Amino acid sequence: MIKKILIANRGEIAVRVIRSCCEMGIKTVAIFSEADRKSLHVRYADEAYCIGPPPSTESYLRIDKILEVAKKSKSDAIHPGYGFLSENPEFSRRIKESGLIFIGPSEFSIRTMGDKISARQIMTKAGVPVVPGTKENILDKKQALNTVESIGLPVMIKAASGGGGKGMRLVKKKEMVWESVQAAKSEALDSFGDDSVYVEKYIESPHHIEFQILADQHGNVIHLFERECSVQRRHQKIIEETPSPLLTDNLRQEMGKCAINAAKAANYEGAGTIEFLVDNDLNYYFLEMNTRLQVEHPVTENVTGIDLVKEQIRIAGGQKLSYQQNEVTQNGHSIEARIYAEDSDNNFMPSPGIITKMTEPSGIGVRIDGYIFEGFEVPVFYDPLMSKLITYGRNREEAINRMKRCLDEYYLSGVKTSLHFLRRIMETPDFVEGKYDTHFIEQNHDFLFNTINEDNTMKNTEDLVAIASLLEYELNLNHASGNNHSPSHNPWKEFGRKLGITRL
Amino acid sequence: MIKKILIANRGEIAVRVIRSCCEMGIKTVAIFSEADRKSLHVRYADEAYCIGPPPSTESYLRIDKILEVAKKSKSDAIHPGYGFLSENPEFSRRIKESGLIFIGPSEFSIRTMGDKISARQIMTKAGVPVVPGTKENILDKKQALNTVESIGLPVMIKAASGGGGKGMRLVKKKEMVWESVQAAKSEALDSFGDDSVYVEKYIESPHHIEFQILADQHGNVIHLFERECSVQRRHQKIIEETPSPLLTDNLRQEMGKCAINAAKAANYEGAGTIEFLVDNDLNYYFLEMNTRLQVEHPVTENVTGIDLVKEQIRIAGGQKLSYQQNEVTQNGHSIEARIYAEDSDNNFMPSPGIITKMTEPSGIGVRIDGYIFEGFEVPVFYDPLMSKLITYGRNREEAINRMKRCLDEYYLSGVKTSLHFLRRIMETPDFVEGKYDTHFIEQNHDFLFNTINEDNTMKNTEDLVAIASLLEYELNLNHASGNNHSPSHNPWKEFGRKLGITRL
Amino acid sequence: MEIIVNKKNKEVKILERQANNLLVIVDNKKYHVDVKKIDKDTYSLLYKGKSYDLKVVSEYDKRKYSVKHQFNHYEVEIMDSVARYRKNRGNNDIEEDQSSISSPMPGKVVKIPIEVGDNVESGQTLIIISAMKMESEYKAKKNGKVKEILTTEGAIIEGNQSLILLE
Amino acid sequence: MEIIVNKKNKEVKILERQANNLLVIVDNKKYHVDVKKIDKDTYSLLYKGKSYDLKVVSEYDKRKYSVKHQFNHYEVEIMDSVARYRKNRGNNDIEEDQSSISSPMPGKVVKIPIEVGDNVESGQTLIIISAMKMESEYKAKKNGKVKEILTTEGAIIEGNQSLILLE
Repeated sequence: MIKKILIANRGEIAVRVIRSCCEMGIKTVAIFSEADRKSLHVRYADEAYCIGPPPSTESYLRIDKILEVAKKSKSDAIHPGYGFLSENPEFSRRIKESGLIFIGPSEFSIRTMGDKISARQIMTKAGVPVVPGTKENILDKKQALNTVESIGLPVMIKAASGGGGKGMRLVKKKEMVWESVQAAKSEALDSFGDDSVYVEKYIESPHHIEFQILADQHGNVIHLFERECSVQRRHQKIIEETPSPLLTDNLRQEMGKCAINAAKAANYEGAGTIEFLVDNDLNYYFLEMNTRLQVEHPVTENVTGIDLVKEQIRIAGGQKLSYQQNEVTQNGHSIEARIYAEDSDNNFMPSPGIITKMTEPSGIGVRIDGYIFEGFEVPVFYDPLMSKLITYGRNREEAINRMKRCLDEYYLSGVKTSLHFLRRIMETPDFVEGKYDTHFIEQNHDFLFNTINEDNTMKNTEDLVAIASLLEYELNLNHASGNNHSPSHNPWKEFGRKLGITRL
Repeated sequence: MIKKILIANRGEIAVRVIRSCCEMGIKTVAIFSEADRKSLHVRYADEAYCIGPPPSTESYLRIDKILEVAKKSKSDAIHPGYGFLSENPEFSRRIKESGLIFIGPSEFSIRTMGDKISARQIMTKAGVPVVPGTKENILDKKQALNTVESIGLPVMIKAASGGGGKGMRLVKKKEMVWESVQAAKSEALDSFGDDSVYVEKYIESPHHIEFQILADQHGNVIHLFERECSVQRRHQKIIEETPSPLLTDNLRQEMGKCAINAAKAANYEGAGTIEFLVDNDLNYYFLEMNTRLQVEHPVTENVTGIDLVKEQIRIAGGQKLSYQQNEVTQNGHSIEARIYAEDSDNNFMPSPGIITKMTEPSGIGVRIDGYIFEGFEVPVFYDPLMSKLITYGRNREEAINRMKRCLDEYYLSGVKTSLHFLRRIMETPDFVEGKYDTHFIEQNHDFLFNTINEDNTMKNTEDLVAIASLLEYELNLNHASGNNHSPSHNPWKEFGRKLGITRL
Repeated sequence: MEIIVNKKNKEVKILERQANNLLVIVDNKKYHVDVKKIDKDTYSLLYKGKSYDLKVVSEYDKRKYSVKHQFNHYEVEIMDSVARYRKNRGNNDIEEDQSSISSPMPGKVVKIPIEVGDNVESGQTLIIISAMKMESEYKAKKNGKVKEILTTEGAIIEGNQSLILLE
Repeated sequence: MEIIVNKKNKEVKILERQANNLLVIVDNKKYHVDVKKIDKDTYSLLYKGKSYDLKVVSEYDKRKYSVKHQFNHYEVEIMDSVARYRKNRGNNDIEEDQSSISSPMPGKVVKIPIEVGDNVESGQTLIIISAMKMESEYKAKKNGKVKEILTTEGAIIEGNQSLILLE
């Protein structure tokens, strides 16, 4: 039995893990960098240890320091959260070598699934469709044409050492193949000093759909259905939902089985996610496996009623899965919106700072996983994710309408946020109709960013905005002039905090 | 189609109704007394009108003023919430007479079910068990003995004009019957000027279990299972849960059918609740019908996934029920804890005041229905209910553990609250084992109120408490001395709100 | 400084302060603590790795604190010179209390069943206050004569306000 | 008072105040409004029965407000004597801006690819700042000579702090 868990993470996911531990009666140990002394995970954990300066390379990524704290605090197990060391095979190995439990898969699984080529091989062997293509370097025109012919147009030429879109060429016509290969090679050489390129099927209108799986140490594997994650900005998900509006029931069953086979092929243990690309014709291809908890796991928890963190801990403790596949059902609909500290209107520029005022939505069908509070300073060193707003509804329409209501209730000042941008997504026709793919944001750019809303009540509202601003301006003037800080000296004392009771 | 709803209520229930209206795209009209200008329902509604001074007799109970606002605002319908006018047959009638829709049952249903004698008659006719007894005045010893014999001991002698426990006598032995009748009569005469008394079966270890029903205008009635509401203080519920730990599946089905029959017998329309007393031998008796939404309705929403306010509105709009009985299932377990502004350690004395600091729990499986915020003054004129904390879990154990975790996260200052008392209930063995009835609080008095917890870490904690208090004392001294309000003049500036970034 | 926590006296002295790191001696025990003030009410303390999130709240008297840790409450009094002086004068707080009737909470005066000049007995109801749909009776704590009535029936009162004075 | 809301000029005058009830004239239109300040950021306005929950936030300049109503934002400037004086002097805010490089957000200086005395062209990158796992390049807004570099590579900077000055 696991009695004490060290959480090797920060932010909302550390708080989320602490909550489930607390509900299981398991003690928690937080680690923190000097930038996170005031963070909620430090305050909510039973124990907390500083492990270094703010940069994560000097703190949250330091395996040695984390193991030292685990030893000192007599922890039984380590939960990695997501990001940081969660997909580091060495971390998994060294934890096991120290005689502790890693709440996650083995070094072997992480390493195998972390390498694109070995992951692709394993999936192919397990009968899971992968994006057609070769990883072989294209050397001449004939090879290029043969390869493209076997894959079928359109294709993408990609630099082997590539990244960030450099050395990539989309080819739609046969006569452009060789020209594009040459251009890609030249760009790849310039950018990476390596002109190797390979060819892959280009998926038009791709949907990013992933399956959650759970695998215990006794060979049992189940899936917990899919999550649709196609709404992305800068290749980062911002809205996720389940069920996917694209999948049919048959496809869902089929892909679920594939996900289970994928996990089995990787000797997987714990919670994991199989990511697929799905095109509009419902062809699906294995993309990659995430060997950890996902940011968007709460939507799955909402529709299945299963606490994934608790299942992770039970599995790591050697228990069998609490559920058989036929006991897991998908009830209702759930959507997650990620609230980032960023300026959505200014190329999603990060906006760290102090939260000066915070009002969070509540009521029916709402869940918030966050770590911020009034007075907290969102640090500049880490991910800008402040909280996740998750709604649940009987159906997709209700979940969307609830999300709108909650985004309207949500208020944060002191940092810029993605709240109004997320609100706009909820009324974008393509989203409302469930007809969207990973090109959603670029294709709906005008609708999303052109938010001037000239209805007939606008004029009144502007005048009232002017009135409220004038009152606030006067209030500030009165505060600034004179050194009396007592509201009773203020002509606007009615606005002050005096006991309402005395005015009645 | 209903397009605009006036909510004839305040507090958390007004906010709750506004939220569902908002999700349905229905405009909302708030009414408020002078004490509620800053209340959340005023701010969240599309429109808001003041209808009078703080006392509810001059505002929330004024049918004339409410109808005037409904007319002025061109509302289609009125939602009464609970309390105030929600079970006033005249209100229902006058709304209909004004050509508006009352979101609730007809005058006839409210009147019939509101009168104990007529409700009892209708239930008996419909085959619903009622507490055995007569409503006839006992005039002589022979009649008394015959009546008691037919009902069976123990019985309760009750004053016909009674209330507040006066003129009541519990009789367990035959030889005490006449003596008790005489004593009750004498007390009743003293208290109410009327010596009429009647005899009713005394239910030992009674459980207060109620069934939620929904009835449309087309004769369809369904039940949404039960709520166990036996944890009460001063005859007011403080914890409710569903499913009830007492009921068996068979009994649940049987009582559900009874509840449906009861609603049909009363020509009921809308959402309603049939309250039963259930004894430890699983005998059940109709107690009364509440012809409105209940405070504790969210636990039902959690396990069925159905938004009861939306269903109320659909029914009032003439739509058929969205669900058939076999589509309504009870998934998981849900518990509600009522957070009152009261001093639980001092006979639950009300504690109105300004909320100076508020931190609400969040994360997996939590719902909060409240209306308070930092800076809000809980008014002295109305009910002390500030918010309802509702947890959901796969099973009862998880829902309880989650409730504990959330009560620990919940923090309010400025008013006294029931939070620590509710927390104590969650670890009371009788509650944890699900073995409790309406005597729970008195029977567990010592455990609930004797909270001195001398574990071995207590001594350290006390010392740390002393240290923190000393620091706060010094901080206050430094603020008080000197007129500098800038933290930079303060020796404890590290504790201030300066940008953390400058210290790194 | 002498500090009383849940009726236990403690001698607390801060020996060193370096940013958030304090060395404090409580009676004979040394504490190295990392202390951070989080918000108006909250102190985060780290002591020997354990994390303590303490809510430190003072109502009227800045010498008295109510501290919450998890679901435990602690009543704290800082015995500074003023507090010690008060204490040495004797517990006249309590005497004052006995001749002044007040309600701990705001509310509305429902009834004042006595008049100025009336002789009242200990336990006799002097005033009935209603708040939040509940009525509370406030009774005389000693025998005496009604000296002054500081409110009227129907009035709205604040908490801890003197309502009736006895001689 | 002249007030600019989303680039539209309005003349706003408060004619009467009685507790929370105001009579205000905006251009030629009269508004009877019930106004209540709820918290630091929030004003609740009732106008002709409609309820407006406005968030009124000022960052640095107490003449400039960002106001949020539902999901709409409004930029407001109060044209008091100081603001008018500034405006009449000409838009030298912008000129100042052009010769001073700053980042709107706090972050860490990754690289400063120029030195004092360098001649730079408009559009040339002067400094790269990293914040929250994203790098941003800040470029010269005019041709000029680097007069002063107020930070160093690796330094942690605050938002809106001058980093590089051009002549």
